[in-house]
Amino acid sequence: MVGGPQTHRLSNGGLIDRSAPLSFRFDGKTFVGYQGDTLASALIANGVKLVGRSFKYHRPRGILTAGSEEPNALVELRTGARREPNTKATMAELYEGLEAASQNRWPSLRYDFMAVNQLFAPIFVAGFYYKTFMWPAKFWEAIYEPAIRRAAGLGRAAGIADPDHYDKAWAHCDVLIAGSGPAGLAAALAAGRSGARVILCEEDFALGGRLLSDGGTIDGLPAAEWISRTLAELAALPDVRIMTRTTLFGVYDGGTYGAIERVNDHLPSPPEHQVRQRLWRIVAKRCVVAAGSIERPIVFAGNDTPGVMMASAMRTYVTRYAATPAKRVALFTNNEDGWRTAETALGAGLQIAAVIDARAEVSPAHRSLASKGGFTVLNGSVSGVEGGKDGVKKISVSMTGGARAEVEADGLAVSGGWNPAVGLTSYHRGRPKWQDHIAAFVPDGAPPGMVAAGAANGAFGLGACLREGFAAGAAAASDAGRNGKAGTAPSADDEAYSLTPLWHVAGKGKAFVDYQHDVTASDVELAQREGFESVEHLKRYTTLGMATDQGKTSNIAGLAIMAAVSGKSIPETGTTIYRPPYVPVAIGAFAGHHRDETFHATRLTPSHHWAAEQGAIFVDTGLWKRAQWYPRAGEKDWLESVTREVKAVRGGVGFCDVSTLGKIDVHGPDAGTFLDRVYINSFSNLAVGKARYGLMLREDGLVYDDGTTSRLADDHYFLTTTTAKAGLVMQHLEFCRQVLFPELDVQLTSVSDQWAQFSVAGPKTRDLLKEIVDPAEDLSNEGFPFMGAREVALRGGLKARLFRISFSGEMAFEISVPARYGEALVRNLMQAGAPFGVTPYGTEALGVMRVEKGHVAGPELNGTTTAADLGLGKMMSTKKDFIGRVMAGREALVAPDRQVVVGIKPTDKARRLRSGAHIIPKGQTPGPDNDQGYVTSVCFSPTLDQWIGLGLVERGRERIGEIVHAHDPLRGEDYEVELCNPVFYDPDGGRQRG
Amino acid sequence: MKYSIFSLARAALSGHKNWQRTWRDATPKDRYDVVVIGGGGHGLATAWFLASEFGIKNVAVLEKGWIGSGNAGRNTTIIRSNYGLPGNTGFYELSMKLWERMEQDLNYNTMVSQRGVINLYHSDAQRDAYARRGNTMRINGIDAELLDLAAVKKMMPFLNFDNARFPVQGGLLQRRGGTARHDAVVWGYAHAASALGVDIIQNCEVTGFSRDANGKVTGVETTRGKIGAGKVGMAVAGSSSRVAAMAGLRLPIESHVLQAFVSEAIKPLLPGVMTFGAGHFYVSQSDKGGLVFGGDIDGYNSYAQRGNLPVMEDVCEGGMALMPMIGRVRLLRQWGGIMDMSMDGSPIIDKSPVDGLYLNAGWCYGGFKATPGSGLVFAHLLARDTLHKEAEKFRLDRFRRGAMIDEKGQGAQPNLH
Amino acid sequence: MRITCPFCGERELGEFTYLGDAKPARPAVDAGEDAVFDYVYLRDNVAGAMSEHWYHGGGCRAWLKVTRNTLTHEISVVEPAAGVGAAKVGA
Amino acid sequence: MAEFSWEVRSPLERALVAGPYGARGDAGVSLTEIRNFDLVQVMARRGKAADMAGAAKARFGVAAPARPEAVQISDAALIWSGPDQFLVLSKGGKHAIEQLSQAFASSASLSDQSHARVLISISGAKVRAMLAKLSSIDLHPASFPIGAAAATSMDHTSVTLWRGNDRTDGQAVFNLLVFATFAESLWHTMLDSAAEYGVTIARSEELA
Repeated sequence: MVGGPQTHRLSNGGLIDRSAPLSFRFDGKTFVGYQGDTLASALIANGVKLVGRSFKYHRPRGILTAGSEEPNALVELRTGARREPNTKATMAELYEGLEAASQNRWPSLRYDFMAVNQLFAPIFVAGFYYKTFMWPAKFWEAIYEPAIRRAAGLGRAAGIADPDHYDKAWAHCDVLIAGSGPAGLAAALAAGRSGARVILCEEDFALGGRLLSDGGTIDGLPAAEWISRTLAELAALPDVRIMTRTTLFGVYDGGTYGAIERVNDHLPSPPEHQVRQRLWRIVAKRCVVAAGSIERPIVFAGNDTPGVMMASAMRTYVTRYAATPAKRVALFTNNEDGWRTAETALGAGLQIAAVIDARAEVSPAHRSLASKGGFTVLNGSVSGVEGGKDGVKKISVSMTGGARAEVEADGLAVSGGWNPAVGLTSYHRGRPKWQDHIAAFVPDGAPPGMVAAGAANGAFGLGACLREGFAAGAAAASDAGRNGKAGTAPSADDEAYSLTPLWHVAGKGKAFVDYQHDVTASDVELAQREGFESVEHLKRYTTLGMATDQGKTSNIAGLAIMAAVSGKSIPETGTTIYRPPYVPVAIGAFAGHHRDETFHATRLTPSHHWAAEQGAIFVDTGLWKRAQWYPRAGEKDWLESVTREVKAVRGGVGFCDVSTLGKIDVHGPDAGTFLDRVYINSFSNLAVGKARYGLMLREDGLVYDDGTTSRLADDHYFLTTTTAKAGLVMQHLEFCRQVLFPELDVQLTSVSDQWAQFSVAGPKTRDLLKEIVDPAEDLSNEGFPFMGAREVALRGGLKARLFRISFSGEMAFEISVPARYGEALVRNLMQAGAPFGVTPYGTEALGVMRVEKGHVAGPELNGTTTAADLGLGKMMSTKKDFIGRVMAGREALVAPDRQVVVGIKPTDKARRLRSGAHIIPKGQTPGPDNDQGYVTSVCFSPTLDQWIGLGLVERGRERIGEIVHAHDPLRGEDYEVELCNPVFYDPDGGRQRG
Repeated sequence: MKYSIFSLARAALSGHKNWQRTWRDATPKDRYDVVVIGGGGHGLATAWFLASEFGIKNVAVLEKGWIGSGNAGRNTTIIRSNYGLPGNTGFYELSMKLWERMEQDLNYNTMVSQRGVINLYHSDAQRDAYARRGNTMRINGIDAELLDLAAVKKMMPFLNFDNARFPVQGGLLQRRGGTARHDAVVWGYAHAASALGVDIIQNCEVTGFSRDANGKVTGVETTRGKIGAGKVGMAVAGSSSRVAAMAGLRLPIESHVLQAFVSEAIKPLLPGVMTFGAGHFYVSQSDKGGLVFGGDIDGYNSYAQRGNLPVMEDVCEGGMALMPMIGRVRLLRQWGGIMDMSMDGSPIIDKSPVDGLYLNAGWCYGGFKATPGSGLVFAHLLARDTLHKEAEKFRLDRFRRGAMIDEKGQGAQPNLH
Repeated sequence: MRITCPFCGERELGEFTYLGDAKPARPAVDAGEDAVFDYVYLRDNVAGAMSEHWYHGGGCRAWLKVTRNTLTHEISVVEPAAGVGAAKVGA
Repeated sequence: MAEFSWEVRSPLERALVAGPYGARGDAGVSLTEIRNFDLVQVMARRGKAADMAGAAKARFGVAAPARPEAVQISDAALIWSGPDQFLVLSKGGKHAIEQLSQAFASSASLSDQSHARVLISISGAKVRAMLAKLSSIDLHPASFPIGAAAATSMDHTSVTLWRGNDRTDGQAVFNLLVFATFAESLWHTMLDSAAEYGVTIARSEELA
């Protein structure tokens, strides 16, 4: 193992496993840490102070915190496809071989060329870019913006596909608890003992929250012992689930919560069959937010110098990780709690340079600590820090009363007090309320079912956290209907917490409010001067609080400074709206397994695998895979295959899987009346054993869907929809049945998946079907006329349905069998049809033949066409009411100059016609005023031996024979076409009736 | 004060102590020639055009909160003019042309960035529909290019071309499309309008309309008192129905929530704006480095300005399906805006049936890109009482006449547009 | 959001499809064009409690009338459409 | 002129590969496709819910399920599928649509769904962990006891889910009817969800 000694590691203590050393690399240099370290604690243990560069000025930055609120210590973690930009070193668990790199610097962290930005700092104030870069106009995209974009951003994304897997899961509970500190564990105890189903989420990999760093005595036991006893009790309860490495990030409606579990981020890569992260949707009757509080910095000049650290974070590094951020520590506090860092530092044998306390009074106990520790207590504030990328060197102090002092130290711990973590409780636009005694916002207006407890609720004492957490857990369980005995709450003493609010210390040099976005106190003042006084304007103008930490350490200080300069109180100034997620969450986790081929489900037709064996090319149609054409050896392109298929049908017989059509059983005595109301034409008068084409409108009078419906019995119709609209039509019909026409006795069932349905088409269809169908069945024109529909027996006894309908214009039947027989039917058709040259055909050939026949389909049923536009206006019954009848009569929908379906063919037979070309009158220059329509569908017609198409053209049907232009500037084409009858093939329909 | 690099440098010498307010903090007068309700991009742009183009400077813009607090500050900043139907095509191109000169017009850098907008297609049918639309654009003098697969691969090699459920086949590109800095648009119009004498009045919520004996609107009642007006224009997308109801009107509009998302800032990754054609996902990268993305509306009526997880998941699924390289990029922030979803997916600009009250509403999720165009045509209507020629088809009575402008062909169901 | 289907119990939003305001009723056959226009196009667009049509398409396929507050998304009442299942309505 | 054989093929014919899958060791999940069953949708006509229930009682000896549950009788299961409707699942043709049509002639509409669905039985120590990735409903033993049924969705696909009798080793059994044309796709999703727990895959002709 490589790597130097851990120069800043205490010789004992800490929750690290010294028997498990781990080597890791940072910026190419190898170090050693221990199991139980974070990357931040391991860097500290190795004496690394400089870990990153800031966003705008590229100032050197160190580690400020020990949690997910970290604004500075962002790294690129891992390499290659797994590179994760902006990873908080404070949250990255150390593992063997970890690789991390600092970001936003060039060429290196120590010598960052972009630090030149600091020279321009006088100009680069908040919003400077709104005032310049305007001339010359073209320079923005060409010069200024690319430069700004390169300079901005933080880390680099991998830029190649994420190789890891994610999934998503649901969980349900009575009581959901965020946080495993004293309040969270107490809540879990109370709720669990009451019999509630409990889920506790903890973002850390260890349970205990601040107890892990600050210790304490609970029920007479040292904190660590109390934690193990509590965890043992929770484990023994039947329905308490504890999820570590899991952050509750959002609350949604109806008691749904979002959580992200970092399942395997603590390993170099996920083990086989496992995911990297899992997104949890947790449904909870009640939620106790015991997410603690966040210590806040004080804004003073040089407060971003590496080595300046939150006081509580310093305790965490020393106590939990046995790592010492500094050898000689100064402490700057405005409150009682900050002093605990002095106690911790002394206990760990560190030198204390001084404690700078902004309050007027320092307690006798602390005075005696100072004399015991041999350090001075300065009444005053830190007004400046000397140092740089190598860390803090000297600290300037403005003493109360005006004197100045200097303190030499290599680390400065800062405590400006604590802010309850009000994110989760505020995500439903609840505004937290100000509490003077802690000078902080506490939750108010939390979403239904959610309550905050402990430090998250502004109760900072250990005893108070336990009491509040326990009470909240018991109440939540009771609200959820679980009323078992909760027993007694754990107890502990409450520490004193008194503070004198202090947000900003005047001084020379940049004083940072938002470290990550380089927003300074003077930026806030400038924003106020320019009228950006609303906190939302402040945020947007200066970008304060918009960085990856979402302002967890900066928002309150920013608005406190704004309040001061605008002469308002902090609560009058107000907070910005809090927005989820509480911590940034990988986009991959939200997607889960819905990516690549599994982005959406795939629907397969009954003949799919058979078609695949034939080498079919498939096309995506909605969720379906449909055979598009069946290439044969030697065919040079799709057109040759499709042409062959069309010719085979027109000259012999072919078949095509049409199982994708929506199929609906419409049952009941009123089925006919029901269909009369949903279609523009009548079905109640359809004879049993017959089929009829129907057209359906929306209530706004425009065409919704079409299809063939057959009457199989007096009270049983079999309705088909287009493939695209199958689900929607079912929903629409259910709406009609349940809401619009509840008086009709009709029942609807989707049978789309029950039937394998094939169109068998071509002049030899009857010859082929005779081989398949029981000889007793009469398939003659008399026995089974055009538009007939009935059940028949097949050879071998299987029952099938035959429908004599044709989309191709040929003599054709659709045959359907129960779906598990679908593949057998195809094989039997192939076998029986061999003598007739039976040819399977795909959706392309289907499309060719429908265009040749002038049948409308998806491109014409585009949601803006009327029945008359499609040439089907005569189908509209005048004898009955139906959906869309009244609105269909509006003036613009019956105007004579509407674009209507017409046939289109190039005058030059060799010309290829393309969909999307527009129709312009001959001899005119194309413009908006003479754009008369467009080509909707095209095909190469083997029958006519030229490209043909359908179009929607103004007054098209009156203009048959007119020569116009197909104008297609996108493809650089403009050519003459003739408007013609849309039925190109067999216009009197003799073939399909024959 | 004129903004430029020189004024910045000068200000730096004095420690930036001499900057003035970006817009005057006005208190309401008794009466204005025109009162515009809504201090978003559209309302402020309307005021600026009234003052600068039509010489009407006795104008107030009333904003119930802080300017830009509605959809102007809650969108994905995309500008484009790639519409396919008469009415929309010309209007959005008018707007695009105004974007192209906005910074010089306003003396404010709104960061209009024409890095291109591409709509990807994944099927022949989609290609054909895009070809129809692209040709419409070209016929209207708008730039459009139909890219094939090879061209898309070259421009965006990071898309999933290998194992996609719905493989990309090409795209419709408008190079002049792009993004602009949304807040800066609001501030820029406020800055410029205020300089021409427009009163911008924040924290002033309209609570009712003053009407004369004939029912004509003569002013507004507000939380800061009554304000008389020759004409009142409303530009309050998201709240149009609520404000119109104060005048007794029902509109063909529903309010829906549209969520949007931004990732952590990363170094430049994406070239321009992209829309996925096989799912609900569109994305661009901001100058600051965040991926700004969104998808479909949640689908239910809402004034809550927040959405739910299913849509958030749906959007991220679309993103991962299109470009699995963003799997480890983290989503930083989620927000929701209230969309005025109209019955055909297109806006309404017209005199209302109530004399003296003018409508600018129903922008669906197309409102941001329309900002300058909307300001111009609405100012035109307020100043001249006739519709600008590029807004003639946005009349309110088009639904009654059956002359809908329905780009998606979904009919009278707002949540499908 | 979760909707308590009167037949299936509480279910996730993803199982439901939204249609819109349940207040407008389809006019009678002879009601005239104005009434139909109003039904198809005009909306109260309520900010507050609103009765809405939702379809439990991902479950029991019942159409539901849901009273939901559009300001808070809070759901107060869920009832089946008149003609759900075998419910007998009218003659 | 040949007589044809009409071989049935399950939609999972090719996708299902019997044997172990995923993580090695004791399989946490077992997936069994049950093939070749009769499935009939029974929907009461207007005002005939009680008549339908009576007809069911006469035919099966038990009332039709009136809430989301599955009623097991000796040779069939009656599974609630929506208000005033249920599915009859059986083997061997005894309760196929032709056999049931008379019984319900005056009270209900019948629709054959035998080929429209695929039936998968899921069990094992990790069955709930695996289903939690697919199903948004609460499958805790107290919330979803034996006999509970749900018309719900998995992976945006409609399914009918019910809990059968526990296995002899005490493991819970969940039965799932999925639409046939979605079956292969959902099958792969199920395998993905279960892989980390180890899977045993089988097919069976027996109803559980």
